Amino acid sequence: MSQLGADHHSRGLERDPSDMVQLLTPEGERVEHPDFSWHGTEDDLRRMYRDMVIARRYDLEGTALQRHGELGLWPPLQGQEAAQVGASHALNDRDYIFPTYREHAVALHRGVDPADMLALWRGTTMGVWDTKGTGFFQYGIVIGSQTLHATGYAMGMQLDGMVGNPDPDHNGAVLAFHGDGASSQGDVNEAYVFAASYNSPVVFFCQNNQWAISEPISRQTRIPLYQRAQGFGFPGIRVDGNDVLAVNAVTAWAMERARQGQGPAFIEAFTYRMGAHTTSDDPSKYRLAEETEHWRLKDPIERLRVHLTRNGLIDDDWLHALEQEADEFGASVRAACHGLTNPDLEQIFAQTYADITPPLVAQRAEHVAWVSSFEGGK
Amino acid sequence: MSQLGADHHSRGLERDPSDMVQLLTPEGERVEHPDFSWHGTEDDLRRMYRDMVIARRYDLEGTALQRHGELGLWPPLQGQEAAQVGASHALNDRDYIFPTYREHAVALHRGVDPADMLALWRGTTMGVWDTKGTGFFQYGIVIGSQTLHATGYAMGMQLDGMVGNPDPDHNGAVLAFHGDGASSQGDVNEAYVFAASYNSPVVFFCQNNQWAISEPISRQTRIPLYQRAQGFGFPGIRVDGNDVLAVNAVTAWAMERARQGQGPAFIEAFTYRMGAHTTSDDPSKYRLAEETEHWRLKDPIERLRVHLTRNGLIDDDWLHALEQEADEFGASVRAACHGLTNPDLEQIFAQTYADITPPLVAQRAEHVAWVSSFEGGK
Amino acid sequence: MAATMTLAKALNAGLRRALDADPKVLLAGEDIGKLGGVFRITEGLQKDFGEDRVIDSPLAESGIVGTAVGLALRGYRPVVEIQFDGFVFPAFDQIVTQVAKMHFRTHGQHPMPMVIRIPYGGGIGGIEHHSESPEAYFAHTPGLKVVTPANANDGYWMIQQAVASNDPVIFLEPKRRYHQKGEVDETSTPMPLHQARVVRPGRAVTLFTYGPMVKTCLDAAAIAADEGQELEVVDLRSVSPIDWVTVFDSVRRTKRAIVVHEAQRSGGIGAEVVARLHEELFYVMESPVLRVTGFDTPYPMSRVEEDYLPNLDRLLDAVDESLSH
Amino acid sequence: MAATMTLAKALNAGLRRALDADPKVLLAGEDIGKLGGVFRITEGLQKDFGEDRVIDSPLAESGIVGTAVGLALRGYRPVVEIQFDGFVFPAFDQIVTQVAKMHFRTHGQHPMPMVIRIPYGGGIGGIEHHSESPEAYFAHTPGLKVVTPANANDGYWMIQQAVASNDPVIFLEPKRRYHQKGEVDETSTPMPLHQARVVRPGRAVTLFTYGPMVKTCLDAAAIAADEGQELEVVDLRSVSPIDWVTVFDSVRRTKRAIVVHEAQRSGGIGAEVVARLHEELFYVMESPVLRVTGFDTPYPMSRVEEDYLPNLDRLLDAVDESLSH
Ligand SMILES: Cc1ncc(C[n+]2csc(CCOP(=O)(O)OP(=O)(O)O)c2C)c(N)n1
Ligand SMILES: Cc1ncc(C[n+]2csc(CCOP(=O)(O)OP(=O)(O)O)c2C)c(N)n1
Ligand SMILES: [Mg+2]
Ligand SMILES: [Mg+2]
Repeated sequence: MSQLGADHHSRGLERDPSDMVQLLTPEGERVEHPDFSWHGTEDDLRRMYRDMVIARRYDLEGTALQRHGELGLWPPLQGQEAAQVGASHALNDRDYIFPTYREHAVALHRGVDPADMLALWRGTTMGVWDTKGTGFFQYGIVIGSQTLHATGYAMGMQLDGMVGNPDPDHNGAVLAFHGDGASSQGDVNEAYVFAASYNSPVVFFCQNNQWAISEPISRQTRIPLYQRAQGFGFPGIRVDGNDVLAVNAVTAWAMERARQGQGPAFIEAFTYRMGAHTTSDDPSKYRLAEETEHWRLKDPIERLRVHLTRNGLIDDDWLHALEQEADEFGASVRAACHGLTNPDLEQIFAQTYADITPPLVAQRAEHVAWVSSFEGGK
Repeated sequence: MSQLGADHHSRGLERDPSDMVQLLTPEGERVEHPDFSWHGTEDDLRRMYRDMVIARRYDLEGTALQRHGELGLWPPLQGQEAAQVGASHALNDRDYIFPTYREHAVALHRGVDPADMLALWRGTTMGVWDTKGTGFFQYGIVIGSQTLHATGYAMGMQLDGMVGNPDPDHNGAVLAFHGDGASSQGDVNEAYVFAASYNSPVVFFCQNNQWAISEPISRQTRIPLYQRAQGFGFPGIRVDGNDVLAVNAVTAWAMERARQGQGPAFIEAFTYRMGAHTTSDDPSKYRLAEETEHWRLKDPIERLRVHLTRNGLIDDDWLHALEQEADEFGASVRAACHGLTNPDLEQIFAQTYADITPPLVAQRAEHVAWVSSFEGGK
Repeated sequence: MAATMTLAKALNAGLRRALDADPKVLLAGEDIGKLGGVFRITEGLQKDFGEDRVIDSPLAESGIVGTAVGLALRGYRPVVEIQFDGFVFPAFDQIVTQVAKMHFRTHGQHPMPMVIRIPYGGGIGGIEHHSESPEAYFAHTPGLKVVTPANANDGYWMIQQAVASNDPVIFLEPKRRYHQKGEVDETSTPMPLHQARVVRPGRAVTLFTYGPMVKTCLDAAAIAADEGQELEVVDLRSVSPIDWVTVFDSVRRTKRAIVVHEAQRSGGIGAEVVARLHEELFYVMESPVLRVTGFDTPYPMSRVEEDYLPNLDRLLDAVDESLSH
Repeated sequence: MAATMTLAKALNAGLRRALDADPKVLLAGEDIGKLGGVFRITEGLQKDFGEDRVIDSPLAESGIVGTAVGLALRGYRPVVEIQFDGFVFPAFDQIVTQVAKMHFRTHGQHPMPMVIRIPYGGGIGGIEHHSESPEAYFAHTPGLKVVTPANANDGYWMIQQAVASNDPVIFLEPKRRYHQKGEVDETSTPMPLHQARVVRPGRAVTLFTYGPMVKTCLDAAAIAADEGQELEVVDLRSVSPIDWVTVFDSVRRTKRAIVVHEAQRSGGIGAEVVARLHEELFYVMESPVLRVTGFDTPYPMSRVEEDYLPNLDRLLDAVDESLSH
């Protein structure tokens, strides 16, 4: 028998918890919640559906490109489309996002060039894109570190007077993504401390996809994660992460209170990583197919499709057109990937500092001379 | 007006909270609490009183020795005697303590040689004492790091089968001290995560003395600190840290559940640092004398003295004898300090590794040769 | 008894033997249990030794190392895994202020028999933080010892010696050589952990290197041999302490040296090797010691890493330069 | 306009001017507000600039630096204080993996105009973690710049230059020299931040040093002068990048050199200086460069620190040794 609390697998962490906000059941039925309602238009519904479908396609392309050796690595988002699209659709132009490495759907929705993201996984860039135009910051690889950046950025927005203005068009807030595993990191907990201490406009959006690579959520926590927040003095709420409506409603609420100066909040989007952690991972080593099957029945796209179809909001033509669009998008993604050009080592010297140092200038010169010694046909 | 939540001074952090366990009022009156009672003997009461008096004396000597240039620094404990003595008296021989730098009262009670502690502050040793015999580990200077050591040590006790045995004499647990300021550190929050994940027998004992050097508790948290624990999945409880009975009862409860295998707990001992942060500090720069005066009325020693006297458990003779003892102890502390001998640089080479490395042997030889070149009358 | 296996398998076998030999040995880290670690170095060990000896940790490196300090204080010999080089930094404080200093702080009362395993180095097409060489940070930290095996046999033995060490050992595993096969002799007596090895004797120039670059240097030496230059290749194996006896001996013979590592140049292990050679063999060396290393930039995007890392061309060029003096 | 003031006051005045000059400049750290920092470097600044520009931080160094990254991304120029050298390590991850790399990661899109102020070095009778010299860790980290003033005038100007730098600057303050007075010329144009200065010209041997050891080296040079030896003392001021032009120029003249620092020797700044001198001036130097430094042990208990730190005796001995070749 294990001494180290190895019963952790069977902790009070239910697979199907009831204490989460849900507005659309896995069967595609609209339900009400006492505290949260969703007020969007039919167009909004279709747009969110479309964004989920496109995100899934992007993800499939990413995985395929990796399998074909075009990318070094790809972290799939499958299963988490509703969490990401629902959250992203709750943002305004003055909001900013600090992602992990898996928020491809948010990136696309914010207008990040898909090719720029592929460049990161292909290794032709460090992962640079238009952060200013999109409000979507660089992917963060060191688990949790981006939550502090997000909090600091939110502090900056406070200092800039972007919080609590009577005119909502002057307000903004920050959405900080992190995973369930990340909740164990010191940095993430320090981010909670700072955000609470300065009452900063930052919403921590935790996609609890049940796994941190091979470790189940029960290794990180023995109670539902959303309860972490109250110990730091701000609200934590759990939402069905496969329900795009509920995610959208809860995120909209949390972001709005942040913008109005009511401080941070924490959202646990209860979802599931359907695929591998990354293309390097083999989940069959550590989890049962049965679990994945269980979650397949809660698919975020399917449930919205059923809802939309059943209510006559979309029809086969519309779906067909979307499939066309996704196919074209997929083709464009593949083309963009193939169009990525290899960088030159020379650029890394100037890339290191805003003002390059003399020793680095010398190293660059040495390198350039060496390269041209070859070109000179040495 | 400050944007960064600078109203933090006026947060719901009362100076005299009601949600804390109290068994002895500031006026020395015994009161009951629905969940906690104290079952010690009269002797226990006298012993705790004595230990508080001796600790305060030790502290005064430390401060005086520093003022006289005998010590480089001294961190006073005045005001926190009940928190420390009450906690220490709840421990058994198989329990272990990981302190900060201020738990002089615990150290004395566990049998740490006062001179060994002075040696740290004098700079004649790194602060080494009989950790095995006393169960009292080294002082920790890097804020919060010891909480992880404590948790790891507790994991080791689990692995050693020292938890949850039917025979209580085979069980033990760890008491990890940290301050209110420390609660912001990543390491401390990671310690909570690990302790919860492994259900380890460690009790986090936070002396909330209201200040982290010049920063008030409201800079670290906007809700009472004891509530932090529940977000990690284990109980947090607030106790009047100037009430030795309550501290003792609550600590005994928490340690016993840990020993029995019920996992970690968190205790916030609500107290006050009457003196400076250390002898290098000047609290008049950042806090009002009025505040200190308010707390003086809650003095932990005085309230127990009133209680003991009023109930005829001690009399003037007893008090006088104790004063004698304290005087003698004080004299012995001073003598011990003067008796500390300066180390020799040579020892640091062997002190670095269990197996010294050849380059370090060479550096030592170089140093020794250099020293003897002087002695040789160079 | 000798067998051919990859470095990865050799490390696995070495860990297995260490777990077998001493019940106080524990492994801890992220994903080391069922998954066997992202590089499968601990594969099968949790199954055989149980969840209390091969412990999956919460995702927090400071926590992993910090609790290992506590376990070591309790008499255990923890072997912790850091998943990738770039993720050792959250644990840096515990390593530098606690692990490295506990023996010193306690005047020897509490040694820290801990091993911190870190897959390191580039050449695997990784994304940021997955290809770094942080050895110089640790080598500059008194109280730590830092070693790195370059082949399967060393992997097998050095991990056991590191576990047996009463001092904390940073154990750097050259991840791009995990799949390189070699003979493992499970019965012979291994050489001491902190001793350097002349892996190829030669008289023209000595290449000092370690970890992933040992193979590259040997390849370079093979090519140079075809051109009639006999390079000596010394695998330092331990970068703290460095076995200066072997280093100086070699240069006393060759009188020329090149230090090779992947890490950025300034303040790297190469600097210390050059400095010591300069100090000790000032009148012996016939040309300046050269450094062939990564550049003083962050580790770059993978599509340029082959140019960033020391490669055969750069090495052979340096040999020419060294000999040209 | 010149005034005599301590290094501490000069830093305070420099910070004040930086806050005045640019509303985007912010200070953050533990106890820097009402208390003015444990060394009073920020004294009075919160009173004058408010709680939103001189920000008391929760007790968490990683949080301080990590939120400063976010503030810098937002367009601010944060100047953070680490209370003592030994407490920078909890922030090491954010410094090395985030601050140092943001410009690189974003291909220049997001520079990191951040200053991390750290009182460092020994000689103050401190307890553990209060006397360390961590500069080599940072100098080995591409993306960071590392400077250290040795006198009041440099303190006044260098802190302003560091704040104005678009690259992250580790700003090391020699805490035992805080109370050393000097002339501060508030109007002259300062020399560039990363340039070394010949603080005392001489022809016999060059002493390369920085921070707290500049005074010690100057004292040694004064004594040596009495004995007829003209030592040159070079204050590096910037240990990353190092101003090699000034370094090499000096040794081209003196042909002999000693590097002096408090930090442990192996892998320290001295190693890099020796290595570069060896590489560049192999045929020029007349005797091996010597290193006078702390020993390769943790910083010891204060009662032996005067023997641990380079002192006049050790310096003058090294001068003799250098000249004896
Ligand atoms: C500091 C750090 N440690 C380890 C890793 C390796 N790693 C990458 S992703 C991951 C698991 C993250 O799990 P979670 O936070 O739940 O996010 P998810 O991958 O499930 O989206 C780990 C351990 C890392 N990137 N950074
Ligand atoms: C990592 C770290 N940062 C900063 C310090 C400097 N420091 C020493 S004590 C202290 C305040 C601690 O406050 P708290 O945790 O409340 O404990 P208290 O001193 O009140 O007992 C600080 C900031 C330190 N020792 N370690
Ligand atoms: Mg996850
Ligand atoms: Mg406190």
